[in-house]
Amino acid sequence: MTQTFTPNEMMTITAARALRNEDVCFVGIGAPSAACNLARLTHAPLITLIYESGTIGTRPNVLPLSIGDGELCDTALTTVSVPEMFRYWLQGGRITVGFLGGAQIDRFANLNTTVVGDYHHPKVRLPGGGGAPEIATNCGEIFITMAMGKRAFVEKLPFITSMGHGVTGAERRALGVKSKGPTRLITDLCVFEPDAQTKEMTIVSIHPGVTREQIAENCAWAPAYAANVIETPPPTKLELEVLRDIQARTKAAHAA
Amino acid sequence: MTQTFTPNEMMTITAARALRNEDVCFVGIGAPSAACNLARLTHAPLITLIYESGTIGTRPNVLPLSIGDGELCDTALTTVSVPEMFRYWLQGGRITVGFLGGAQIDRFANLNTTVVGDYHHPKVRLPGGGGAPEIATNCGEIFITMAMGKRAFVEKLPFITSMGHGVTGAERRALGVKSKGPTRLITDLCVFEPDAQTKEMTIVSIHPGVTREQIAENCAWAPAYAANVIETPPPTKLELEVLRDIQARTKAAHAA
Amino acid sequence: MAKFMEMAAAIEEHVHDGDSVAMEGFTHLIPFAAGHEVIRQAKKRLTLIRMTPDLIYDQMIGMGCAEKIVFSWGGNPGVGSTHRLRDAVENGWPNKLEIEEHSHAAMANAYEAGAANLPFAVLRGYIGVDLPKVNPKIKSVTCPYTGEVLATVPALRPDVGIIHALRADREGNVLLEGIVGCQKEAVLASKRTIVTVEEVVETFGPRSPNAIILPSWTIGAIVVVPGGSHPSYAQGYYKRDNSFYIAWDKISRERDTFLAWMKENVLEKDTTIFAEHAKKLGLA
Amino acid sequence: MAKFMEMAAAIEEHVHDGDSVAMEGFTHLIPFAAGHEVIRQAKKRLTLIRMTPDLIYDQMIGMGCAEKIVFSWGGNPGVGSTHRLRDAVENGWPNKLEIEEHSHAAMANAYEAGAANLPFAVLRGYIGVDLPKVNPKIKSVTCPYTGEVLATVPALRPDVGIIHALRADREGNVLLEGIVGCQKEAVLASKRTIVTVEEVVETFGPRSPNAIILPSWTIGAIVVVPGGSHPSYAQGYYKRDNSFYIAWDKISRERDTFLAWMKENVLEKDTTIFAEHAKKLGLA
Repeated sequence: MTQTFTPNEMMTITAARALRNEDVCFVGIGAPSAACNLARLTHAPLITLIYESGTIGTRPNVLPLSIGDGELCDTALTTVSVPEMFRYWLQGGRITVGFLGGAQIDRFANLNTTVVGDYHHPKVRLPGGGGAPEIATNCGEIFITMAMGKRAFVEKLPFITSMGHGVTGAERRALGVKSKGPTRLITDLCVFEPDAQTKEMTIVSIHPGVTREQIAENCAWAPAYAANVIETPPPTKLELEVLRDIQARTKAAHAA
Repeated sequence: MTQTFTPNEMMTITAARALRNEDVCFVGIGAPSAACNLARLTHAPLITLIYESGTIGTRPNVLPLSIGDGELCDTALTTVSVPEMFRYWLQGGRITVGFLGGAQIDRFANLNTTVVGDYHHPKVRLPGGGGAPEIATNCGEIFITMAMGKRAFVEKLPFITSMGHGVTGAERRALGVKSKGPTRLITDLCVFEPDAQTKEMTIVSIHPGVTREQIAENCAWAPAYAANVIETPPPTKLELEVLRDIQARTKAAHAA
Repeated sequence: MAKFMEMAAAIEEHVHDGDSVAMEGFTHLIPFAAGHEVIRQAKKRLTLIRMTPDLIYDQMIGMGCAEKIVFSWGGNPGVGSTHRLRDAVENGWPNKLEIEEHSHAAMANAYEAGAANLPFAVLRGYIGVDLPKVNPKIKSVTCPYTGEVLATVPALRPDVGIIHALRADREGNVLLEGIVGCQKEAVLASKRTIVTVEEVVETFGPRSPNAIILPSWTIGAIVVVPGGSHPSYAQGYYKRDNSFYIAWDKISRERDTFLAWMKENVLEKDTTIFAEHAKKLGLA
Repeated sequence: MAKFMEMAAAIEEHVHDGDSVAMEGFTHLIPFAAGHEVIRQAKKRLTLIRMTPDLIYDQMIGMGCAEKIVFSWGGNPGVGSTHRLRDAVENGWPNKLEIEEHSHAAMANAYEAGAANLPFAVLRGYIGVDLPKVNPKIKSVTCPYTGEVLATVPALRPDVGIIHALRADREGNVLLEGIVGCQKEAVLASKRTIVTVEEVVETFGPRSPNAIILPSWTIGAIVVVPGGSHPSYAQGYYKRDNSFYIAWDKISRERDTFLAWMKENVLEKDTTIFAEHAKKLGLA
């Protein structure tokens, strides 16, 4: 049985596997949303999904294009105002997993989604932080999902939009932040976890068919590897089916 | 035509007359509630009544016993949470008239509803401030309604629960408070308004049949009189009917 | 995830001697049945937090459960005094009672700050009044933009939050409606929580998308107690027993009559009497 | 009391050159019809405040209405860039655009503080990030109880708040439902307000006692514009036009195609086209 799949599918499926029934997950749009809903539709049917638009316990049948599509509200347990969402729910410390993506990341999983170049005279103006700065510190832990590439996995960020483990790996503790920060970085090629001591994001699993050379070519720094690196289990038939199914439904719905 | 009425009815009816259609009124229980609803059922049908329990634009058919009877919610435009009521609506500066009563008052219309005697070893422990401390400064103006008596209208308050014009009459301005404070004090014998200069509460109108001697007997300080003191117009037949009607309905409902 | 429990077990598991306990409900939905169980279990040295102590804390104070009360208006609404609270403050009966007194605005903001995981709340309040002179917890901050000085109070973070709500669904989500006071904030600010409800329904069914619902995972225990807020009320289920609030004035005025009433109506009864009260006051 | 007005008159009366304007709606209920009228009236030097500029501010910026933007996430949701915003920031076209940038949490808190008549908001935020280095409005206060240092932002108090809501009743009360974002806060924080609505009803009829309703006396002008939030959406009326959001990427990428589209679809049209859009996307 040969099951073919894209790197992107591998990334989304691996991210989904990290989620548990008991998680309360603050979901970003794009790959995080796909992963969270895939988890909900496969091994974690009881997971609570929260979108920053205020929808709590939402169960969309189609992936939303925006963070506030009507589908999210229609299928939610309830919908609260945005100030309440950020005050009582995110800052309230009720979220177990925050799911982030970004334009650029460094070895300590700090993220940039603000600017490339100087802030006041930017080369590229990116959308900005949105919920990310406070998601990064107020959730129990952070999962990040991003496709690798030398312009995305950079040596030094031009701007820190949200803190991972800080510029030296010691900043969370130094700033009195009690949450764990990024515990998993799931890419299209491999999975990183922070080293217990240094907090540098360290490769713990490589996706089937991917080589260390490929990873090196798509990362601006020389990434650390764990002592025991395993091969990521390939997508199961069910995982692929469910993911492709929801993506097909989504595409049809948004094109309408 | 001789229309008989009690001092208490005269007080409630006079208080009601001070209210206007365009007022947004923060209503306390007891005489204030009766006055506000009398206004609504007579000359000010469009008045907005707000109770601190969160009910906005309420139109009770029966006077509530408590500040949060179901009747208030059933007949309201909408009901908000108590934190929202105090933050967005009262502190938000949206209330034109706050209606207060109290156990004791002084000549500058400061009120005490906290203790008689020493705070830490009280002779009489009263209920406390509730909403009053912030009603007193956050509403556009304050109407007070209280029956007179030497133990209620005192020379010096043992405790200031809510500020009127302060202990010297100058405190509101000194503390940077922009609202007017008590502009009317309606008693069972007469009506006071603050003197334009000194802010001392000054008698501007005496209820029919009441003498200055009677007032003196029921006030621990020698009250000031305005240059032109008028006789309060007696209750009209309609005012009395509507008031007695709602009080009868209320009594029947609460005894049930 | 909320666990459906019996009343006695829920109070036993979640309320311990010496705890700070917030039993909220602003006139509406006051958790009387839970309060009576706390009294039956003779919990001691509690710090009782409530904007309006109402009859529920009057009863708990009179029965010796409390060593401190945090409140903002301590009377029998529309009737007069809470005599047991007064007797404790004025005469130290049945024990000395420490008081921490606030305004409604400050208490509401303190719950709100607790729910929002902030250490303190800021308000435009306590201006020109004496309460800050006797309550050292009232402090101030200066606005970093305008220089204005504003009052602060510490956030409320009770050990236990207890509320009564209308209904739970099978998953343990809880719905509130009507005068909702600061119940949601009290639950979200507390370390442990008990919610008593009128009934359990299969699902909430058609409702406003913005219905006030506490998700199951924010709640510790759910106890089904029809009538559980009598003599307070449950919107759409039964009315406030205003005549009982009036009668309480006489019952509670003297220690003897109070103790006799508590013995007969609380100590010798269990949670099931609440359903009987509710039936009598039920809506047509 | 709210005054029912025509769109052109409402914008003329309430929006002046140089004003700070908050047109809120978090993905849902974005007031596009009002935005288009502001463009037709060629308002200038506005400070545009919105958590997510979205296409509405992309259009207004591209047409030269803005001199400053206050925001927290400036993209085309789920699609990519807001190209007109980028062109203004990166290249100063059609004019230089000053930016004041926040996080969502800070903006939401700043509206909340504005509605609550506080001069500033406090949050546990902006920790370990660079935004405070480039936005001098982000400051801090120290908790008077714990010594913790928390971030602050100034309250938002716009000159004008504009939102789209579901319906008004004859008295001018306005009902919102669904994803309500920070619209209520934006209205309550603003000095003047315009609310556009899908329809006017005789009364709201049976509803949750806690329905989100802005009383008539909190609103300046009400304008009835069916479809007034297209390509955003109105819960229960019509769906979000996701295909238009996708199409906007191409339309807005180049200045020419953008200007041509604005001429044909905004400058040469009036408010009535919104009803046509809504009809196409209407719910079955």
